[in-house]
Amino acid sequence: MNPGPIDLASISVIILLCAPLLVSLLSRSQRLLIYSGFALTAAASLLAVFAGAWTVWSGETQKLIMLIGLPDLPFHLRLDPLAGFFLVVIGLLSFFVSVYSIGYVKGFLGKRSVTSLAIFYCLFLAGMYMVVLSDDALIFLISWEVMAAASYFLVMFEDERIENRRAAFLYMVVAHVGAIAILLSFGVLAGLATGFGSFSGYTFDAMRSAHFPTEWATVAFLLSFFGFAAKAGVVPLHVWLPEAHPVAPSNVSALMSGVMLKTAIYGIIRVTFDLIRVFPWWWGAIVLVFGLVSAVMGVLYALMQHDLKRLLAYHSVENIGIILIGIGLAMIFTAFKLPLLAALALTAGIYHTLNHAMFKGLLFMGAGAVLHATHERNMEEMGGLIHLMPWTAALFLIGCISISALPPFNGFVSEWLTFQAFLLSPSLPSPLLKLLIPMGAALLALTGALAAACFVKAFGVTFLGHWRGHHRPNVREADWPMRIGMIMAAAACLFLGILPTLAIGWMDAVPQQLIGTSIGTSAGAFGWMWLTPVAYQRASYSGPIVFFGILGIVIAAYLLLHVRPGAIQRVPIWDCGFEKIDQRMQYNATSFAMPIRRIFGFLFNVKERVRTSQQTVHKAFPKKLYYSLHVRDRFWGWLYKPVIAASFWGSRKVGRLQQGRIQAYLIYSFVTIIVLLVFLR
Amino acid sequence: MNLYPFVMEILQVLILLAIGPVFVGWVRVLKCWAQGRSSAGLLQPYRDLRKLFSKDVVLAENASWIFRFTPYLVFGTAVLAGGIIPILSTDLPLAATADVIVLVALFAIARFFTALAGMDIGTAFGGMGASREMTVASLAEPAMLMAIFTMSLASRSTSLSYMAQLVMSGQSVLRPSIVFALLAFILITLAETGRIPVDNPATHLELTMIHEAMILEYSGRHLALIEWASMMKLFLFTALGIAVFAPWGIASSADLVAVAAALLFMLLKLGVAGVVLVLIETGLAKMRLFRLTEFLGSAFLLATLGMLSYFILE
Amino acid sequence: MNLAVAAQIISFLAALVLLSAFGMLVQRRMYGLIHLFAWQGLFLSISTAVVGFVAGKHHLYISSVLTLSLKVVLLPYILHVLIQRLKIQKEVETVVNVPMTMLIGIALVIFSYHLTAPVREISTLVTRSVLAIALATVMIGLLMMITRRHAVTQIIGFLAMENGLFFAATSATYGMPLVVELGVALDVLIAAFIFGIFFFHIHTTFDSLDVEQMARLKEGD
Amino acid sequence: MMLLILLGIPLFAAVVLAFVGDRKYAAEINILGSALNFAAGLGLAFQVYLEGPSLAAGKFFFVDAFNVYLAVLTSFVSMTTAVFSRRYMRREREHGRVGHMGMRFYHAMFQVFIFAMLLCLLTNNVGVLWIAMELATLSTVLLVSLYRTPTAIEAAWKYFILCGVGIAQALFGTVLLYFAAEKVLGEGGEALLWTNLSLVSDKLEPTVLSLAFVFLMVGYGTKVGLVPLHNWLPDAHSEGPTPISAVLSGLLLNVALYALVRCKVLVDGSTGTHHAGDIMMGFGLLSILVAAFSLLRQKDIKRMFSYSSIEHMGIATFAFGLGGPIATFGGLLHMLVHSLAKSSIFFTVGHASQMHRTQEMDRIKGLIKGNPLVGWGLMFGVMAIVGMPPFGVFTSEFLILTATMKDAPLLTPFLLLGLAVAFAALFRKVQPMVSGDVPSYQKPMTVANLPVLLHMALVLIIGVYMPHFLNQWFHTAVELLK
Repeated sequence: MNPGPIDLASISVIILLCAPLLVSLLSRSQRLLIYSGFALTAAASLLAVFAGAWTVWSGETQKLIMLIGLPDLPFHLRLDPLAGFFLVVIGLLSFFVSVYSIGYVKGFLGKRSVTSLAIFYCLFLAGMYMVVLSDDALIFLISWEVMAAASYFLVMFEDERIENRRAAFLYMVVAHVGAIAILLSFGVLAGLATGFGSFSGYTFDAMRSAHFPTEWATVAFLLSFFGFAAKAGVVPLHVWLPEAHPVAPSNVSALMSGVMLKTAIYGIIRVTFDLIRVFPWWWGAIVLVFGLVSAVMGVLYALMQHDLKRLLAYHSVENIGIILIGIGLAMIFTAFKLPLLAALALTAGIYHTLNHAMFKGLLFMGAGAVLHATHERNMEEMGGLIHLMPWTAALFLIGCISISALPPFNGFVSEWLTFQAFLLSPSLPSPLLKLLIPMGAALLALTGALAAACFVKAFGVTFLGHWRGHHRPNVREADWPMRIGMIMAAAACLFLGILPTLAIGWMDAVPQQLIGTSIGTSAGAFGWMWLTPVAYQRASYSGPIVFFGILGIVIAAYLLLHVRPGAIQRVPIWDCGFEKIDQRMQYNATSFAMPIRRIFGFLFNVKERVRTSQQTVHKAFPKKLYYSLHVRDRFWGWLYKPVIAASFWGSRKVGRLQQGRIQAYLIYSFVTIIVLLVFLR
Repeated sequence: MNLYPFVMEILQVLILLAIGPVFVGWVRVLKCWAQGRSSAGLLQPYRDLRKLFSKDVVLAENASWIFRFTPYLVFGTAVLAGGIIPILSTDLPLAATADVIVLVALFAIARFFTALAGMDIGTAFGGMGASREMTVASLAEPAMLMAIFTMSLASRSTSLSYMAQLVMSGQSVLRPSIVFALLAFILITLAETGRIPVDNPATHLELTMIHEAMILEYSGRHLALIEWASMMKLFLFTALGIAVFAPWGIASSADLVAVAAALLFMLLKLGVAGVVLVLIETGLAKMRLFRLTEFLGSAFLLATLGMLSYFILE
Repeated sequence: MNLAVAAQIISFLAALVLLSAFGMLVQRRMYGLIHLFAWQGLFLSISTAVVGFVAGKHHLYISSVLTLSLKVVLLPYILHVLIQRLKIQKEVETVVNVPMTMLIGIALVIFSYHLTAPVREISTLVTRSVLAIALATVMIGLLMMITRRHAVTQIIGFLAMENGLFFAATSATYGMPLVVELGVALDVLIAAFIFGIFFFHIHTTFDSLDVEQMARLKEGD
Repeated sequence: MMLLILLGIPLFAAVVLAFVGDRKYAAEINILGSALNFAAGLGLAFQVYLEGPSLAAGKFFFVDAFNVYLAVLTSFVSMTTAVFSRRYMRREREHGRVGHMGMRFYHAMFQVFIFAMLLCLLTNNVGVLWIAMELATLSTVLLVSLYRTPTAIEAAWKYFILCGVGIAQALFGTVLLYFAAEKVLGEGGEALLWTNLSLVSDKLEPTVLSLAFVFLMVGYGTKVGLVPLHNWLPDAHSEGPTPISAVLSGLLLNVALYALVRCKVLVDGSTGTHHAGDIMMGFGLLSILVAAFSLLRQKDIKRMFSYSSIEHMGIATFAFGLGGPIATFGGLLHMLVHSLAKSSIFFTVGHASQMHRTQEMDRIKGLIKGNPLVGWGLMFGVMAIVGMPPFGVFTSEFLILTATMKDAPLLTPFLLLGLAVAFAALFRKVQPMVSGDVPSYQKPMTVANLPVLLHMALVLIIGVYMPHFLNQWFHTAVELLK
């Protein structure tokens, strides 16, 4: 038999599962370990990409039943277009990141052993691939938790730092609680699929062929949505995310933010569209609302950060929100039997999934390069890096443009599609939704604009201006493996932005599989140059023309203006006649965000204090001013703190039981007997 | 193939480049009259540009390539937008390149780079300008989108030429939703093009300027390009408003008479628009930055009202 | 003798067992306790023998002898010796709130009577009414362990419970299989040695046998 | 035949060790005995696998799918524990915590304890089951107080008294059972044989049996450590020598639960209602919640893990109470994997506390850097015990939870709460112990790595690939326990 895509995929998983052995053998010679280990993961990722792309292309589904697992419930694998698409998303970024890691991880050489990093990196990738491949509840949860555990250890990598431990612990607890919720929802589905007479109910096939009463289906959906939302970092469950992602090694944070969150998106799509299939419109409304809230809150909190990686982590919350908006709209349209619009919204959602993976991966890799060079995560201490690391700066800029949804890069296309989906909502029968959904569009617009502001800040403060820190480290440009990793990601961003028609035509099979219709034909109706989602009259966008048009005009203008050689003279900046101007007087992250902090202040938990030093000649002219600002995440106080307090309260109360006197214990058993006997009579 | 659309395309771009400065000059002239000053004439902007182009470039020490790239990019986006908005004719080969949303995004990328350039040289002014500009923009965006949304409700499309054609075909006479949308659009235009009461292009007073603060360090041809681009931007927004709300006269058929008529109509409308603009600018005073939330909030409110009234009244 | 007489004898003995149980519940002095315990064992063995005689179960004689030797002779002796060794014969333990304890005990008797009613319905044995007493004895033994704070008294309470159980085993159901009874006896024996050892450990470590001191292990705040 | 050998070896070893238990080679003898024992266990398993259930020594002993795997498990864990205790006890002796008599006593009693448990599992006679259970208690009481510290003695005393009282209740229940049985089966030994009882369970008098079940539940429930009868357990498990803690947590609880389940089957058969199951579910749920919340504020490492044992016994009890093929399957699997994982955790804990000379968790740090095997062993052990895949505990919890979602959905929130709190509590405590840098007072030591590796490997394998014969046994057991 000739090997099909699923065989390739499982081969790559097997490679990743066996890699740890090799790695642990090589732990003597760390350098060799890094090269071989990450080369191996890169190869495996490419294999997975190939398998996934092949599946989506051919649009056919393959199954595989493994020999391991419970004897009555062997592990079922299945590779359908949806799984294939996510396989591509994950594989592509993990390929880029694996290449990048070869350069990045070398930074740890001599400082600490990277063996555990490499091992858990492999397991992490394997877990993610298995999640999308798995086709029964047991293997799904196993791979889900393997993924979580591996990433937990990766977050713990530099475990002597207290904040790493704290973040890792928080992450682990949230992830596990979510996993239990998912488990329970599968319990509902399996129980309804075939009672619990046998183990067969746990396979997804059984669930697909089953028909669920609405109330039970709702229970299942809410449970699974809670679980997946906890993993995806949807507000208000997101608090762990900005703690955990920044402290992990940057290549890992790229993967966690870029693709691990996407597995949760995959889960939501899989459960709702594939397993339950028939659902009321308000499920979609729930998803939509959570998406909107996450998008706005995520970007607003991101604006308040001055730690580069934290900022990016909060932007993951935002983008997950945008993806959920697309999916929510798709669910609403599906519920109202508008398949074409549903296909449009779904395409927008998954296209943004792919795009976000690319540019968020790129951004985290860039942040990693900066961290690697300056050993500094606080933007207030940076500046002017564009002169020292031009490559990184340029690539990071591409990431910034993409994530700020600006043409001609990829972030824009998917947000534009989402807008189109919004604009089509008037065709919904329910008048209330007609009125309310456009508000969502406005919120999305707000999100996009704020994101742009946030990345002007991020790029401007990090790479532009003068160095703000006190002591300036000798910064060196990232080495070639890192650069190549970033270049590939940037190229992907550009390609997906300029030629969306091809990408959408390719990923057509996914809505085809889930909804039954697709927009591929209409979107590509006018050839590869014109993207016309619904109809030519409705709306259209041409990436190539925008890109090459602007480029052409720029070049033309440049050439025209340089026919006459004009001398350029460099001078110090204009200091308004005030000689003592220095780099501490530049705008920094905090001051940049000040107007927005003022305007949206009610959403944050802001502690702002100005203190004048004691020895002042006159209170109007203090010698020194001390300014301190703390912006805390409100949801920590609203959601997490109370839970923690409650559980400790409970444990204090329970502790009373064990109070030491043996007589009391005897009384317990005495009373127990009496009570049971009474209960029995 | 008939060359007509391509001719139109080129004609539009030329008109944009040519009339952009004149329009600004017209506004200044009107303003002088309104304030009882004697004006410098319609063509003063041309002279300014020529002066700037002929000057050498003085660059801050640590200005990076971004600082030098930005003027060309800003100019480029403006020109490209000119090729898309139906100024004279709705039958343009590039019309399908971008619908309204993409157009807004085009202006956004120009703004993005301007803000970066402001931060590049590392003065306090640049950062301040960038910060304020992005804040204003982020507040203007939702209102802008609501206005677009309302219009696209009426004309089931976001593609400019189709919106224009629909309005022209006349089945949409005076509608409450469109009126509200128009009002909202005017407010947003003031914010986007940096006019009073949001920003004052004429001032260089540290604490009030927004756009000027970002480009403070520019000189020579760079400054010229940016100035020109901003003039075109004002023109483009006006043209956009005209195309969406009062497209009557824009040629849709291919004969020179129609085009000539369209040109005439356009000049007429621009004149009126200039008057309106000047009335607003002389009538209002520059706002404090933090009162802009109210200003743009009311724009958002108007747009939303337009949307509601579409569903409720029509 | 005929069944009726036997039944009367057995019931009488049962009453005595119960009485001795109550006696132990409120007895303050060590020796008194041990003697009462021995008496209880004696009644137990007699009733066992009678039952065996009536029902013609000869293995019950063995268990009766077992009881006699273990509960009447051996265990009291061991306890006696221990008390001598540990020099605690003079110790008088305070029993809190005697009337209350008594009331609870009586309540337990009623309760167990009420509880075993259905069993009595279906049983055909002459000794069926004894089950209630047995259960009551067990409960009272437990109650005694709860109310007392002296290690030795707790052990005696424990043994009293065993007595109750044994009583149930022999009388309620003409005796368990012999192997079981032997095993039980063996366990009791081992238990006796173990608590013997324990008394010394406790006494040496805490230099008193008051179990109230042994409250170190708890969930501290 | 195999069966008698299986029972005979520990007795013999006990006798031998009672004399030479303090010699240098005593530990090796101990290991040898347990190893032979395990071999016999395997032989028995093989026999059962080939020929199915069988009786031995008349009808006195019997072996079926349910008890054979527990027997093998018992012999296996006792062997690994013996291997572990070799180094551990030697170290303890160097620290001067135990003397000659202590060692002799320890080794002898260890074997007696194994014998008692195997007897519990393999006997066919419900009365003898009780006796063996009592014997198991008595044989470990003095091991708990081996160190003679005040707390040790206190713990042992509580263990002795509480379990004695509990087990007494169980005897009363047994008496009632016999009382009901003799009506049907006539008097004499026949009437207490499980094989006979299970055949006629539907003829037994329901009222009597439901009465009996209360006492059996309280009695054996005390040994299982179900809340609120659990108070002896944390003390006893935390104060004794670690090998004893390992077998107590890993094996004795299982055996007690085994007894309880056997009785429950009879009661269900007779009453035909689900009352017994409901009671067990109640106890199970209460145990899970109380244990989980108690875990949150532990300071002593062994105490913490004994609370986790309570939690897991609660889960298993809950599963058996829930009934139904999947839940019962899960319960059986859970007993197996929990005892494997928990005992290996105790091995690592023992080494860790010896490396730091304390059981205070706040003073135990940097295990992974200090001793990778102990560190990772503890880490993965804990991940296994809190139900992280791919370890076997996850599989069982998966089955149990999903089944609950089907049959008693209203209880799942409490389960979710309990499991989540337990997870958070354990991780919160373990993470600082394994991570970070090595403290100055940490003494490096050679550790017995075979037991830990063996146990973790088994737990892992069962998680991803359950062997066919095990599956088959579980299914027959499920049929048995219907």
